[in-house]
Amino acid sequence: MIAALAFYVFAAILIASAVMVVTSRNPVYSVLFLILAFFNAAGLFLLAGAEFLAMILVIVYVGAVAVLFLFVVMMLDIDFTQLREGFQRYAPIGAIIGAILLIELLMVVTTWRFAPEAMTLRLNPMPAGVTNAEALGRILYTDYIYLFQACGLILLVAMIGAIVLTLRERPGTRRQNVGEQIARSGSVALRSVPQGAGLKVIGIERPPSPEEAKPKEVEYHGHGGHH
Amino acid sequence: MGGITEMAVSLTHFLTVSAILLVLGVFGIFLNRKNVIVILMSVELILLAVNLNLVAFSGALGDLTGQVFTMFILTVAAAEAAIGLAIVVIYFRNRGTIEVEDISTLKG
Amino acid sequence: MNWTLALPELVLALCGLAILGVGVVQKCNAYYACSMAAIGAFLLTAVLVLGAAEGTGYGGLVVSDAFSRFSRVLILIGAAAGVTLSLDFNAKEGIDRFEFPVLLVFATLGMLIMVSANDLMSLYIGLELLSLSLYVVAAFNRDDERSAEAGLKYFVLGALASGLLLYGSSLVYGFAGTTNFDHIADTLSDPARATPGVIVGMVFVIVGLAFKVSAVPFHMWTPDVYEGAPTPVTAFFAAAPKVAAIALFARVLGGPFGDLAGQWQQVIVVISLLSMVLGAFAAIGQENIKRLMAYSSIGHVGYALVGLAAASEAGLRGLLIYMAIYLLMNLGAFAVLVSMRRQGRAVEKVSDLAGLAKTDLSMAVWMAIFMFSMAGIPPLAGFFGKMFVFKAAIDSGLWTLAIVGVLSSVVSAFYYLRIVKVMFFDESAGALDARPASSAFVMAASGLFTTLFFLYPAPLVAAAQAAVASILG
Amino acid sequence: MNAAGFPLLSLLTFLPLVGAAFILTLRGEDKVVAENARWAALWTSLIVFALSLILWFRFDKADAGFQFVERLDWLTDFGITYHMGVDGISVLFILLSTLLTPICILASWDAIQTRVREYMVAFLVLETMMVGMFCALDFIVFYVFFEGVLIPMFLIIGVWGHSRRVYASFKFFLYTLLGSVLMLLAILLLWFRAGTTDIPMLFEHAIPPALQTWIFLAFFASFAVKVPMWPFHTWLPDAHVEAPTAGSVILAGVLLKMGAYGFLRFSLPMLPQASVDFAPFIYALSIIAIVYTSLVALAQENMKKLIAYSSVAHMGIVTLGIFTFTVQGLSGALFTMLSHGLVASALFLCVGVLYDRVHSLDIARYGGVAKILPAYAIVFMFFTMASVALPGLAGFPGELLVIVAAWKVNPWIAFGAALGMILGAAYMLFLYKRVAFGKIAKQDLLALLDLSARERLVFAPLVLLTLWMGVAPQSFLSFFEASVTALVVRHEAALGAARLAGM
Amino acid sequence: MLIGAVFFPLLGASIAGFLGRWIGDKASQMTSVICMALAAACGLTAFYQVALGHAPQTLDILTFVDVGGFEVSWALRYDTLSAVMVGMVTLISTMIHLYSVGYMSHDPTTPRFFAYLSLFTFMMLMLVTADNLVQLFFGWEGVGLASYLLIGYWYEKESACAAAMKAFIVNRVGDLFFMLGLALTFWTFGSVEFNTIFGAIDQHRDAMIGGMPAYEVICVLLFLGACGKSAQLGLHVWLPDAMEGPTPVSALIHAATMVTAGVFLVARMSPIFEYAPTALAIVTVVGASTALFAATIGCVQNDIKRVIAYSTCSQLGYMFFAAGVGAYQGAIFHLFTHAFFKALLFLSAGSVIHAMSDEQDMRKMGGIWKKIPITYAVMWVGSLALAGVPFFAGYYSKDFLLEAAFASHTGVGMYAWVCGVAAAFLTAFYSWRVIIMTFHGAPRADHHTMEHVHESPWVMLAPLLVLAAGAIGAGALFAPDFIGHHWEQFWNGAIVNGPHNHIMHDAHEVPEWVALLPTGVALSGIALAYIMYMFAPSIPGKLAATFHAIYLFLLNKWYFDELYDAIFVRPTRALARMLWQKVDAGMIDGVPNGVAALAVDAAQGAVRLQTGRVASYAFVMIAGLAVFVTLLVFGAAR
Repeated sequence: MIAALAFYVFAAILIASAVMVVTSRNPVYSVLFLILAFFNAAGLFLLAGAEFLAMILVIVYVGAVAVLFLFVVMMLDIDFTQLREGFQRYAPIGAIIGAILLIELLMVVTTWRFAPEAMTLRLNPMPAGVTNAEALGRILYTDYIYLFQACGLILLVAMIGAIVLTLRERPGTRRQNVGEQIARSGSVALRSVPQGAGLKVIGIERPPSPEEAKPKEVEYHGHGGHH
Repeated sequence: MGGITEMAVSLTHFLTVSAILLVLGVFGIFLNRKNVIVILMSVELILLAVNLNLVAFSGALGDLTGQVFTMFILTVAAAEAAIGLAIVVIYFRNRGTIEVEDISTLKG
Repeated sequence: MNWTLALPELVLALCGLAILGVGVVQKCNAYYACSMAAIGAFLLTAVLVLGAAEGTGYGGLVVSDAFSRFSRVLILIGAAAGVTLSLDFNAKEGIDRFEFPVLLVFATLGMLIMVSANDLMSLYIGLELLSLSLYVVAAFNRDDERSAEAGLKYFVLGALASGLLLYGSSLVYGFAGTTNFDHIADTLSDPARATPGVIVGMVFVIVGLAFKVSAVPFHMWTPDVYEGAPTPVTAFFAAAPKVAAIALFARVLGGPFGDLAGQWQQVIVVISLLSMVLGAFAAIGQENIKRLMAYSSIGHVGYALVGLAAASEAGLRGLLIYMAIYLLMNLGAFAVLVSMRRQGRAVEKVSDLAGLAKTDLSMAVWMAIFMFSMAGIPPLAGFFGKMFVFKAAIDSGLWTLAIVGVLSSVVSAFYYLRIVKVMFFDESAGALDARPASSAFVMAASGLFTTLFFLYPAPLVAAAQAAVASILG
Repeated sequence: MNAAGFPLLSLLTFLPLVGAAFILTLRGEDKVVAENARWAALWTSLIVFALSLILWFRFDKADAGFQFVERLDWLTDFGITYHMGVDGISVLFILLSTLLTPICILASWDAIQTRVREYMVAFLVLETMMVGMFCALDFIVFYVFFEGVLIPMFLIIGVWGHSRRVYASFKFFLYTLLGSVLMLLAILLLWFRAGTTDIPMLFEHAIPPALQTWIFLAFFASFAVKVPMWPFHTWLPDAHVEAPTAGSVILAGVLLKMGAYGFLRFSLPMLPQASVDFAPFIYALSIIAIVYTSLVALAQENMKKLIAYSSVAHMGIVTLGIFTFTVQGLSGALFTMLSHGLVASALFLCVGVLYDRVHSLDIARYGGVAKILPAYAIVFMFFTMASVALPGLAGFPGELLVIVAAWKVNPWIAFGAALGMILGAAYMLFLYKRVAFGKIAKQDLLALLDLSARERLVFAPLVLLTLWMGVAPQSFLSFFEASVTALVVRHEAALGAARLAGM
Repeated sequence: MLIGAVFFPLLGASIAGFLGRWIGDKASQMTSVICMALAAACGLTAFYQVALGHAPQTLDILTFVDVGGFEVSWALRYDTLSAVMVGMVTLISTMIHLYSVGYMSHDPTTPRFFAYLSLFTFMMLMLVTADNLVQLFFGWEGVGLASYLLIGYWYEKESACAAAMKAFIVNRVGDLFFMLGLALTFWTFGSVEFNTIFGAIDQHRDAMIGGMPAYEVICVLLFLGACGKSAQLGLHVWLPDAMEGPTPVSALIHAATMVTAGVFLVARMSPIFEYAPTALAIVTVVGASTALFAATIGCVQNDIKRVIAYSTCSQLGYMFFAAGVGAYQGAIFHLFTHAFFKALLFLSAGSVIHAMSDEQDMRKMGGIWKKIPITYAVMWVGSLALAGVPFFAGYYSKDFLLEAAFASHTGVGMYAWVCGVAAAFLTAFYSWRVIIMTFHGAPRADHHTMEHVHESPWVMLAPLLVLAAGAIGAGALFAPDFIGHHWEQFWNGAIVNGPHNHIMHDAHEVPEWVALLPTGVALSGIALAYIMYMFAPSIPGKLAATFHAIYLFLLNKWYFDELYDAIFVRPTRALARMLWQKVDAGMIDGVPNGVAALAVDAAQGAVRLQTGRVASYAFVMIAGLAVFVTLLVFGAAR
């Protein structure tokens, strides 16, 4: 009973905040409502018995994705007062189509039936007496290692993509160049000089002439369109 | 249905919520005239609907596959969000706007 | 667990990582080297694919069979050609960054995973690996407004489409209790048991895949993205991913949903009809040749789907043959597009080709061959593709499709002819710059294939036949 | 292997491609390349012609079946083989194609000065397609050649044509493509039903009458456009007017025959019932074609357009003859196809002679040409007369046979066909009068030169053949006889069988 | 020899035509004349051997067509009928060739002329020696071609070209029916070879076509063909215009030979005609009407050649009605004599024209008989023969025709007889009108022309004299053979009279007055001409003024040209233009052009959805999804 009550609460808030995500004028509000929606969805996950996922949802989504959204919204310096109000011209017909879709989906889901063999065909029946996290962990790194690795590649691609698209090197940006540091020659090394000896003793130390060692271009190829 | 794990709340409820979320997400994509980031958030809502579905089924079937699937989806969704936002950023750099109506120079 | 079943994918992934590593540590511009390495990786993978064992592995996630072999080889050829075409173009446009080949390698890896998927999850992961890479490369020319817009549109719609695909997958999972294709097929072996739920799920999956193959009405992104993305990216889009998506389409509908043919056939017939008709008409008024090719590719997908709609062995065979031919001639056509450059600037208007026959005859001849082939004029290869799919449609009694198909192919001949006309009949609009060797190579290779295919079509047909037998058998 | 001892038909078909490939390898200064391309093309086509003469001598006229047969694996698993062969119906058209190609190349010797290399390649490719089409004994192979013609022809009209060439070439291409794709569907259906596309095997395959109707209509769509029959003829005048002279020659000489050949080769033997059912319809269209286009020709002000319309009228005679289902009618139709191939080609060459000198196709631009170009006037008169089917020249025997056969069907149809005799005389003589007779009104015409040696060389074979065909048509008709008789017998047998089945 | 008669002219034509430019004018003239003379020698020998020696034979040369029972050969058939024609044609043609050497001496392209002339002769010979209908048709069309070329010989003259075209096209109208007749003959008899046809006459007598007896239809169709070639009423319009050609051409083609081909055809097909009574009646009526009709026009024409042309037309009418009543032999006999005197008349007219510096209008002649006495004399001879004055050639033949018509005792026969007698009167009248207007009275030409009037050279006069001899003697000489007591031996079955046909006998049994009447009317015609033109030259003018309408009607040739122009030529041209510009360019071409325009519109419509807005793209996708879901959910609910 309590579970049912909790379900209705979570579900109601989830849907309400989803509506707000879509309709809020200010994108910052949208993001915040999205976060609220995630929290409630995590609640629903819990009710469905997926504790680990509920946790992940909060950590990954609220902690990372939503914050990323917020970050971008803030960064993009949008003039919120200029944002257009309302919906597309074809909103009424769009709404009708959406409504039809919803009704059909509801017809489908409310008369849900599993295939007779569904139980026998389950790939990974929930093992008894094991926590959700452990159960997931057991199969994720074994049965699903292939896809798990592929997911890693997806994240890699996302990383490459994000970098390749957004990273810009402006002239004057200083960054550490490990290779150059390691490959430095003795001429630029620190050495201890007698105290108080002054220029008279060691003379003016100059960097090696360009012929000997051209200072490396700091530019990182490809990332540095100077536009 | 015999053999299906009993849940506190019936499967149908979950599925209904998920369907509503899906349609809301869809509305968010094609009805709003505001900025693109809202569209990205609508996509997140759709994925959330999917996850909810999978988790609900997983619970009802007593099968972990749905949850594993959900995990992958969560991962991918995060990656997708990152790339989406990156594209939005470069678009904004180029055009100085991310209003939905303005993203229409390519047409015809 | 027979991990060698995924050997080509593993090797390609490792190659991708290696190239990435090399690119990162390399001081000077590693673009060229990485690209060549990527091509090498593709070819190596292709060899491995040809020698790959058959069977199902990784707990049923992956299947290696004649079908996946056929598709994977095509994909790898397309990908290799795509990278080849980008060599010169990217350098001249200033987007010659080593991430480009790396992303294409990962995209290709995604495709390989996709077409050898035997599980909704592998399907999804492969698809996303492909999609995410493609989102990025579409926007790769990040300082170009159009490229950015293309990326953004592709991303938004692509995300929506994969959302729908996932929703469908979740419903299917919910119905069958499994995501494995073979098991799904078992549960659906009696179509009468299919509940509305699983059918709706299937429709959602179809929609998600139809988006990837850009079939009407899920094609809307195609013209804009083709036009906005850098030309080699467009070439890549039009080649390998299209083949992969179509192959996946065939695998999903022919495999797990094979017994629901009566249901999905209706959908495929409709989208195939719409695609053929729209592809034929919408391209007529186009001035931008990339946009024109986008509509043309929509039309071609329509023809290919005729084979799918036939829902028969002959149909799937026709589909595979069609896609193989489409891939090769399309690469050739894009090789021409990539080479369109006047005084150092890339040009992409149809009128920029004017008088090409006077200034660069062989390019004009190749292009004309591709255009005639796409129009389906024998003895060029394109005709045989059409012949096989229409044959399948007729075998299945799909007269509407066949008649609309041939009529729309006549309409589409109009704009293909227009390109030939511009090149051969019109006065020169000034010479284009010399062709880079890379595109000349792709042009000649696919031109020769297109022209000479009719001499010995049997191997391709036999391979397609074997591939089809493996998913239907 | 066959009567020639070597794959003659394949050689005939693909040898021009070898020549084309050779021409493509020519490099050097434009002028030199052009000259070499001309000679290479001429020699290639002459060698092909010489080879094709083997057919004339070694063809067994008494054998109604296919001869010089070649068969190679192609898509054998799917019922398609590379199957070539000729029978009495097709053999002379191969000769016609191989004869007209060198003539066309000669006729374009000076007229084509731009992109000579490409032009010659296009012509040689065209020759391959034409010869291959007449040799093909597999429906798909046939279709490949049948459609393949479009590509070189499109380029010939479009690149080397006159002012409205774009419109004309597009119209030509799309019109004929539209018809052909429908035929393709019918071919695929036959393939599906019979499991093969081998033509001799398809002859044996009985098709239910209801289906015959649809297949016939699909074939009709293709062949009627190609023939062209009224009212699908309007692409032809445009294509002719805009094409360069040699293009018109090939178009009139060979390409128009492809449609009629299709009717003969496919519609009649494969669809006997539908052919009979549709015969009245074909008669009507043929008669309309004869009378209507003759009338339209009468009103023309452009020489090529006039001759183009006359071609439509002549092809009306051909279709009429084919659908009489009599030996006379079929032979007459075949003979008319051959003679029209020569005569119409020659007439276009005649027009080309004037065009090369004055660069106008306007009839009103000329007048009194006979005074300045006497030799030309004789040749022109000769072919004018051949075109109006004067007995003793090539046009007559075919027309006679068709009218005789048509009478058997219905005297009024014969009357309609014969009306073409009057109208044909009217428009051709009217043309001749306006061009060659009268006073020389335009002073610049006075400077024209009479036929050059090359032009005489072009006309000579045509004149001789036209006379030969007119005086001794039996030497050509004898080629048809066995095949045509077999065709008619088989047609009647099929009808009889269908009638029995109906009872 | 039999071959030579036919092919020597072809040789001459080829040499003159193709080599004329190399060997020169003189040589080509000589060659063709010599070839013609050789042909004449052969021809006359053939006539002697075949006709007089009763030795018919057939020479097969080459198979022309042999398709499914339709067998035709090139063959030379020499029976009496052919031999008569061959002899006559070669002889007259030779004369005319010879005459032309003089007449055309000032022409710059004589080789061409001689080539045409010889070609014509060859074609005519092919026609008369044909062994089957197809070969006959070959000659039939061939003479048409040659006629076309010769009428249009002076192609720079607009009127000559028009006349040539008119001749060809009107002839083609006849040929159309010939062709159809040929087709029906084949389907009736299974052959177009004369021997086969004639041998099978009895077997197919009951054959019907379209509810009509096949023989009747065949005969009517062939007769319609003959009408075209022989310028019978309705299809005569080309003949007067054909006078645009050089005069020797008129003499050869439009008087002596080609125009008589129709009569020859009827005679040749007599075995069938004999069993087609209705067709014969039609032949009679048309022939008789033409005879009278053309004679009426001949009375008022002013162009000397046109008068003779109408006279030809009229005489052809005589021949046809004779054939129509069954007296084919008489028709051929008149054809034979007519050839001599009509060629003579034309050539004399040519001589006059030559003398008058190419003037053809009789109103501008007169008073020259003393200057060109020989021409004057032969003109008299020709006219006397034409008028049927006793003992001249025409007397025998024409009298016989009228007697035969009278003797047939049928309605149409009597009609023919009445028309024939009336026409005989008019013939005599206009013949002397010509003589008087041309040679007598005060000179009406200008001074300059009159000074140049001179007798023609010997090369022109010699043929005149030969023909004059024929015009005088041919009748008396051959009448016994052709129509007299020996006719059956002479014709030797070349012309068939049915068992019911006794006309050849009956014609000799007519009352005395019938036999004398033609001579009477001829003499009164001559007398009237003398009265009106010699003694009271004011009468014609007054008559013309009084009966102005009739005069104009006759002068304008019964308005046939105008009528045809109004019902055939103009509507055809208007229709042609309409079909081209409205139907072809408008409607038929409108379809593809319209489809193309529609396609372009559709193209614009198709990209309208492509607004560039992401949201609308998504909307389309979702709409599509909704449609498919609906489709399948309700589809699955089935």
